[in-house]
Amino acid sequence: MSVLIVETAFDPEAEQRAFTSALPNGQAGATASFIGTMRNRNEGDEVVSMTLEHYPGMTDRELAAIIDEAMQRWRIINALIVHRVGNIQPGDTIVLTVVSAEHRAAAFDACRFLMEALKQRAPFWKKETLSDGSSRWVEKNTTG
Amino acid sequence: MSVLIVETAFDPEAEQRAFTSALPNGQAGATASFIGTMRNRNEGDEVVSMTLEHYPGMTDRELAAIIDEAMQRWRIINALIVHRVGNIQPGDTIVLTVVSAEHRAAAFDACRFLMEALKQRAPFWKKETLSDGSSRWVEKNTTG
Amino acid sequence: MMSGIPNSDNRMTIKVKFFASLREAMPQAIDEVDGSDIRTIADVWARATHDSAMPGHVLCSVNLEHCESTDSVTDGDEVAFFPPVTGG
Amino acid sequence: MMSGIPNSDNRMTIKVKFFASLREAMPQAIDEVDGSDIRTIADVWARATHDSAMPGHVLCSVNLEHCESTDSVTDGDEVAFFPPVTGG
Repeated sequence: MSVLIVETAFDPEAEQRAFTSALPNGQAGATASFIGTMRNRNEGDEVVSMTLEHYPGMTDRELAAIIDEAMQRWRIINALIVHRVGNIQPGDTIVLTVVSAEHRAAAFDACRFLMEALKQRAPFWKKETLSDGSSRWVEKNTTG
Repeated sequence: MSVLIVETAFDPEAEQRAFTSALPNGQAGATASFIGTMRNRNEGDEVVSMTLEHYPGMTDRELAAIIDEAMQRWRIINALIVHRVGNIQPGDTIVLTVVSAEHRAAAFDACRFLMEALKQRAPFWKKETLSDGSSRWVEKNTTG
Repeated sequence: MMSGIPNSDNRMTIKVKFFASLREAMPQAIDEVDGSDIRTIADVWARATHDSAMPGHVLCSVNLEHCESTDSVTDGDEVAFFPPVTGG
Repeated sequence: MMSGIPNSDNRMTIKVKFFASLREAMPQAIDEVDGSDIRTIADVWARATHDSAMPGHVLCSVNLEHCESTDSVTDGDEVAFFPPVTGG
């Protein structure tokens, strides 16, 4: 399992390929992934950029605990979470979660669990800058 | 939406990137994907290769109908299905499904729907060759 | 199903395909069946297999769409028979 | 929580962090609080905010793990306060 917190733009497909390439060949039958991307609109307003603040130390620990929980709840081979922090532009990848398993149900369930748990528990906070120059903290994640 | 039936090995991350790169920038907040990979074991036996037969004409049509249904049931931006046919080796990608949406629930739900519907309805048949040289048709897909 | 113009003697020609284990189980390849007493998918099966019973697990399609064995056929239709699908 | 050895007068020093909108709302930066009457996370909040009430939506952690405001603290602990998380 791995957790990466990155401060610059990352290529989700490259990370995903690095992850699947490192799996033992022929064991995984199923890989489910999720890519969260910054949108240029939120709650009806045009968003021109965003700052993602986090709690260094706690973030890594919380994401690792979430993967641990997934590995206990489902029969999975490996899992990856990559999360961006810092200044972000629309279209940039915010988060990538990938889970490989022998069978698809575990991969799908665990991948979704990683995202829902991350959204509920991992200490990240988004501040949006709007097209009129104002900025605001995003108050709450939507339920998935 | 697109459907691809391919007769040679394909790179799922490259296809996924081509798909997401073609999306209107800043609109999609969520991309869920699934990669199905050939395993080297099935039902306790070592599998050395596989032939994937399909029904040309019907396959494309059925996969397009499955995507249509997903686009009606969920608020999604675009969807992709790539499926391999012909001779396959362990570790090769069999199937890729990708769905992009504004929000994650639709992307997750629709991506999983594509796979379950494909496994239930799309006219593909797997014949495995085992390590002792014998071959057998896979009789039934597992429920997801 | 495509609507065909029936011949004066109601003879129909139906294209037939078998896939996977069903194709391999056929004693010889068969591309079409014809006759004046073909009404349903099940009739096509019977004609193509010398009146053998259609096993319960066999699936069928007509003109590239899934169908039931009781569905009727029309001259020129393409009918396929296959085992449970195992893609993905 | 780490178990610290209490000072003879039960004084504790607690590292404090505020994040996101809570950090911005603080009139001045604060890194730690100390005193002999600190028992719980809520006491740390009160000490750091000049006895303001802790809003219901505020979340907290102690030593990098989520906790409740009623949880107790030990000398040397790191306590953080933050609004609902919005990652992903």
